[in-house]
Amino acid sequence: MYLEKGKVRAREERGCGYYWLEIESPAVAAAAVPGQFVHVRVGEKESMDPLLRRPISLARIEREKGRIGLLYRVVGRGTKLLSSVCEGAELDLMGPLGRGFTLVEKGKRVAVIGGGIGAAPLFPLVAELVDRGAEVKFFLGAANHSHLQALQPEKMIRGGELVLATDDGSAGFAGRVTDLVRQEIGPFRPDFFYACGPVPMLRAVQQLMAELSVPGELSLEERMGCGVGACLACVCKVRTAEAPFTYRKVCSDGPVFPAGEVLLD
Amino acid sequence: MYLEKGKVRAREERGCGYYWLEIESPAVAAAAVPGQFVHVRVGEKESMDPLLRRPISLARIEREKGRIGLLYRVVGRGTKLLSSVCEGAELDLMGPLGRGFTLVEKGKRVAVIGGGIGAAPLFPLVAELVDRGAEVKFFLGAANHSHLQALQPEKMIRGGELVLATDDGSAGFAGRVTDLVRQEIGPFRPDFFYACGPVPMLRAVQQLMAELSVPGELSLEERMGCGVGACLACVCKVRTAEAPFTYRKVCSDGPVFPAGEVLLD
Amino acid sequence: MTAQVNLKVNLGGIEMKNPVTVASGTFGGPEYAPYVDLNRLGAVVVKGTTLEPRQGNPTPRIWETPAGILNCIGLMNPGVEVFLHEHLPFYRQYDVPVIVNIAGNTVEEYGLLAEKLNVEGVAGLEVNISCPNVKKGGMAFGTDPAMVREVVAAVRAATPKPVIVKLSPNVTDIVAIAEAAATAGADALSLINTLLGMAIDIRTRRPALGNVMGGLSGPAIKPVAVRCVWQVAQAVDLPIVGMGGIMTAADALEFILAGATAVAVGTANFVNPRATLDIIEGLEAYCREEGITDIKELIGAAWK
Amino acid sequence: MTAQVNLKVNLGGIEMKNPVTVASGTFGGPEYAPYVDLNRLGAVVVKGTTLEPRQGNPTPRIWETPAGILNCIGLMNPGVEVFLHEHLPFYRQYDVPVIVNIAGNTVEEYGLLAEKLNVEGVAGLEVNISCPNVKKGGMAFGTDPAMVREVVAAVRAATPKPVIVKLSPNVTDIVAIAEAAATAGADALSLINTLLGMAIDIRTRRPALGNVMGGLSGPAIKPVAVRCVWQVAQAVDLPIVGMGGIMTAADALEFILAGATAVAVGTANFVNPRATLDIIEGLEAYCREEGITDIKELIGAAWK
Ligand SMILES: Cc1cc2nc3c(=O)[nH]c(=O)nc-3n(C[C@H](O)[C@H](O)[C@H](O)COP(=O)(O)OP(=O)(O)OC[C@H]3O[C@@H](n4cnc5c(N)ncnc54)[C@H](O)[C@@H]3O)c2cc1C
Ligand SMILES: Cc1cc2nc3c(=O)[nH]c(=O)nc-3n(C[C@H](O)[C@H](O)[C@H](O)COP(=O)(O)OP(=O)(O)OC[C@H]3O[C@@H](n4cnc5c(N)ncnc54)[C@H](O)[C@@H]3O)c2cc1C
Ligand SMILES: Cc1cc2nc3c(=O)[nH]c(=O)nc-3n(C[C@H](O)[C@H](O)[C@H](O)COP(=O)(O)O)c2cc1C
Ligand SMILES: Cc1cc2nc3c(=O)[nH]c(=O)nc-3n(C[C@H](O)[C@H](O)[C@H](O)COP(=O)(O)O)c2cc1C
Ligand code: FES
Ligand code: FES
Repeated sequence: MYLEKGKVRAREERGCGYYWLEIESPAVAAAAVPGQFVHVRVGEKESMDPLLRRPISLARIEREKGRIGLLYRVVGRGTKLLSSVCEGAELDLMGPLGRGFTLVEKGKRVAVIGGGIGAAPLFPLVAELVDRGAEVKFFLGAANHSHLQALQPEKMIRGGELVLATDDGSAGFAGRVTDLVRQEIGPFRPDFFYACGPVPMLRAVQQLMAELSVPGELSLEERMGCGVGACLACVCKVRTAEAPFTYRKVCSDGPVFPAGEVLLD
Repeated sequence: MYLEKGKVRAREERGCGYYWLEIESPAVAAAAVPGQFVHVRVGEKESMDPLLRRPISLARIEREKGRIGLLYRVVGRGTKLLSSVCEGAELDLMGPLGRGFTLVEKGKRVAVIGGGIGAAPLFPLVAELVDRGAEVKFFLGAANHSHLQALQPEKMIRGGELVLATDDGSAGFAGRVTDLVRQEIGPFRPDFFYACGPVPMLRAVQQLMAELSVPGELSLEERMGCGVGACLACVCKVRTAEAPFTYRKVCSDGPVFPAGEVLLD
Repeated sequence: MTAQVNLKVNLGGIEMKNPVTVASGTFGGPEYAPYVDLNRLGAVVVKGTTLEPRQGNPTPRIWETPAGILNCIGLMNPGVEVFLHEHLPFYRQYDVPVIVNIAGNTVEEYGLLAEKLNVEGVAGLEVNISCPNVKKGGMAFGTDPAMVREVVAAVRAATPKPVIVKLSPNVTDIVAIAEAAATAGADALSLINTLLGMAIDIRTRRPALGNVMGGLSGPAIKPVAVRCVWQVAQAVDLPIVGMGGIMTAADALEFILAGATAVAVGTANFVNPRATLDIIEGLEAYCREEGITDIKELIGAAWK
Repeated sequence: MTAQVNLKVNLGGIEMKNPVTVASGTFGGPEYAPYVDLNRLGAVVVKGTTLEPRQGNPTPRIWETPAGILNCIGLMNPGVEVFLHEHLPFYRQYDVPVIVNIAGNTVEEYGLLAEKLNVEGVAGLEVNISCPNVKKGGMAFGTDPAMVREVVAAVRAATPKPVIVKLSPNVTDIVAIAEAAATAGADALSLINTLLGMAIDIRTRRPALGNVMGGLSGPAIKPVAVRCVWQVAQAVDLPIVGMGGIMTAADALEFILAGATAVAVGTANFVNPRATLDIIEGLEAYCREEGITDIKELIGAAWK
């Protein structure tokens, strides 16, 4: 875990409020695994407003080049400020943070399921899985064709099979990505799955995979303070034997959790 | 008094922490007189830190071109943020604010006395006085040669006689500007004077001119909230008949006050 | 065609055309007229007025803090007589309720002020028992329920006009203070006044403000202010003017949802002289987008 | 050759190599070890510890506000036994005083906690009578001088170790509370805990935090914190740990000049994990530039 000034090497406006940043951050890149994130300071260095860092997943990990990629969507002040950084600017990063995805062994069949901007941490995961010789099917859903285009899935992954869905049917399968998964999952018979996206999507995936007894992992989001496990702000509920539930920290116990343990309410 | 988005048309780093901005701000420029100021929002538009606007004098007024010039020195966060604006950027300005200098009639002899960045509001004053046919002698003091160069007095005024002093003697008269004035004022015998600069300088000028019975005006600074006379934060002491002193507002009763009225403590 | 949004509210007898007013001491009178048409405001609240003229505190009177400001103006004002004869005529040109903020050194002075201000053109009184910047009276009146009752009763007895009591957040239990004001006959409450704070100038190693301590206002205090409104609105059945760090319509909505009937814009005027108007327009836009036809539906909606 | 600056301070019996520690609940234990060498800190204060394990409050537990954050963690902790057996050994590897922040539901629980923590490796106790985020006890203990005396006396009787009492700013008169703690045998005071605040999410029209109200921390509250330290330091003859919005060495100096012997860094850790070290270095640099050889010269220098 490093505190690093990352240099912005490329910046791309992707439409629909999506942005892509390529950042030179050798220490973070060298240590990172898919599913981890960086905690990014936004805004003027000396300004106390906004105050907190923003967690953003690693959407690309290039260890040799010492670069990472961030793909994000403007939803509020912090992401808006982040969208206005220029090439050459320095970003104050902490990372890589959190527990990433558990990588399956060579030869396994895996379903990777992403919804919208939730695809971000799945891109380097697919890359890594393909490199390891897994058979990857990447189900990706978005609101519509423009949103899909903003994610640029074809460009972001090399290898693996990509299957697309849009809520409004403007590209790929017409309907929710979980419906697409339900339809295709039978013949594919995955050994493992990974999912990231909005909570309703995660809930649907969790239930479907439980029905099919396919193990897997979910990547969660929570509002964060420290990002390192110190403040206890970012908890999620997980099942335990003793209590109805116990809290675990998304930033340091996660953001990736075994799908069977997580309680999504 | 307008609320205007001024467009930065030129930006110059002058050395010693001095900066020059030329701003397209037609409404402000059209209404402005020398001695007035603009109240400038610094920092990110939506950021609440820093919060307050910063008062900066009009160091140039170009009514026909619809432009104003600001000359300022970086002393804290606000001026630092202001120093990093780019050409083409928009500045959120309120102005022109305050009561400017009283302009003497044609043919009068006037001494204009500035110390350091206090010269800023005196530049357009000298221009206006010269245009009106006054005989202007501009005494300008600074810490040293580099500071003088940063002010670029030769470039900033057209007409009038410029007499320079530096504290360390690296250019012009060696010593404080008030000592220079004291030395030269006898033969010049001004009808009126104007001064702007640090308080100790203003105090010395005030005393000297009182001795010589030369009337004049001082431009003051105080920490400001509103800049328009509403919050009562920016008061200075002036003499009154009834009480030992009374408070007047620098932002709206000033920043320019008759030298004989001001109590500098 | 979009439906009209009704922004009208009634503040303890004062009819406001919209819920937006200004915080005492932050708006002056004619000073913001070049930026804001006073007729568009729900009401105007004037600077704290005392029986005799006051000079206020020595400078510096203002100090910037993270997302806030400290001030120690100290109720500088020309006194009630000058207000009545020189300032009130200015406001009479406008069609906007004028609320006069009053501060006394003694209980009697509050009563006297209320009497003197029982004139046409004054829509109501805001009783300032929460000023942290004066030696006599000021905040002391607002931190003890018994004193609050005394002051409010004195004003109540002296005027038929709506009485709004302005509360200090510098107390252990703001609900107890609010209840005391209600018992003594307040028609409305306004909250919050500034938080007691201070800063030290590390260059001089001395207090930054001329009066050592000062009142903290601005966005920094918004969470404390929203909490106070939330607590008082649920406990006391009086309309509330919420204030403390309101910069935008979103901020104003937090206060309304917490239970405020009206909101006052203070420090924001210094930053954005058009803040009041931007907020009025923003409230209307929010209602329109959310399909709300009467802003009163939103008052206290976060707990109702 | 520049003279050495002596940064050592003594906090009611706890020797600190410099005045900089961390605020309870904001530093965890091993979590910041990759960024900060714990041996460089003046002391470490651990998260609020209770007799039994606590789950804490529902989410969201944190909400950003202007220059501040609201939190409602609610004293989530594994309980004192787990602390003693699993966490304390971690700290024993370091050469840094460990101060344990304790919170009880009853006066007796405070005493019991103090007893259990009377072990090697614990340098002192910080008695939290000011947590705004728990139902039982918490802030209630810290707002009434009589209760403060009871709690502090119970802890005092149960331990020979230095007792630091952590005060709440949510009171009318913090000096009275501080005096009560001093009378009951406190060795030092720490102030301030968070301000009681809240926020409303205008999209959902509901309170933003899972527990409705929360504690406000960060730069926003610094002026209130400095004021509290200023007031208490002049009235009570006990060393003070100042905290509330300290982000930089300049902020830390404000507290020291106001009268704090030590300072604690809280929310700043989340923003800049190296904040503590930057502050230690900055304090040393300031002293050097100002020709100060012992930082103790600066304690309370703004009023001495
Ligand atoms: C582990 C993790 C990885 C993430 N990866 C990505 C990514 O790769 N791309 C991307 O676009 N977004 C990602 N997010 C979501 C991203 O952090 C939020 O969109 C962002 O923090 C919003 O900040 P804002 O200032 O624009 O919004 P605001 O709503 O103004 O933020 C206010 C506060 O709420 C927090 N917040 C708001 N939304 C979220 C959220 N969904 N999750 C957590 N905190 C939130 C902010 O961090 C901030 O503290 C990730 C979140 C987590 C927890
Ligand atoms: C009428 C007037 C005209 C001015 N004209 C000029 C000019 O033309 N060029 C120039 O360089 N400076 C000018 N100043 C001073 C300038 O306003 C301050 O240098 C600036 O506000 C400092 O802001 P900061 O954030 O950099 O410093 P900080 O010290 O971080 O500011 C903190 C706060 O103190 C206030 N403050 C600090 N110094 C001063 C000061 N000297 N006067 C008033 N407020 C202050 C700031 O406005 C801010 O609110 C003028 C001041 C006044 C009152
Ligand atoms: C410069 C200044 C002067 C003030 N004067 C008064 C006053 O005279 N009477 C009063 O009741 N409140 C006064 N206040 C408090 C405000 O009316 C308001 O309660 C407080 O500033 C919180 O609102 P804000 O954060 O929007 O500014 C003053 C505040 C400021 C900043
Ligand atoms: C996330 C969080 C958790 C906290 N937990 C505790 C705690 O367990 N015990 C306690 O006494 N104070 C706790 N506090 C209060 C801090 O110790 C400190 O008093 C307060 O945050 C002000 O300092 P700051 O502004 O530097 O954060 C907590 C604060 C935060 C932000
Ligand atoms: S964000 Fe602090 S514990 Fe997870
Ligand atoms: S700055 Fe508000 S009155 Fe002058």
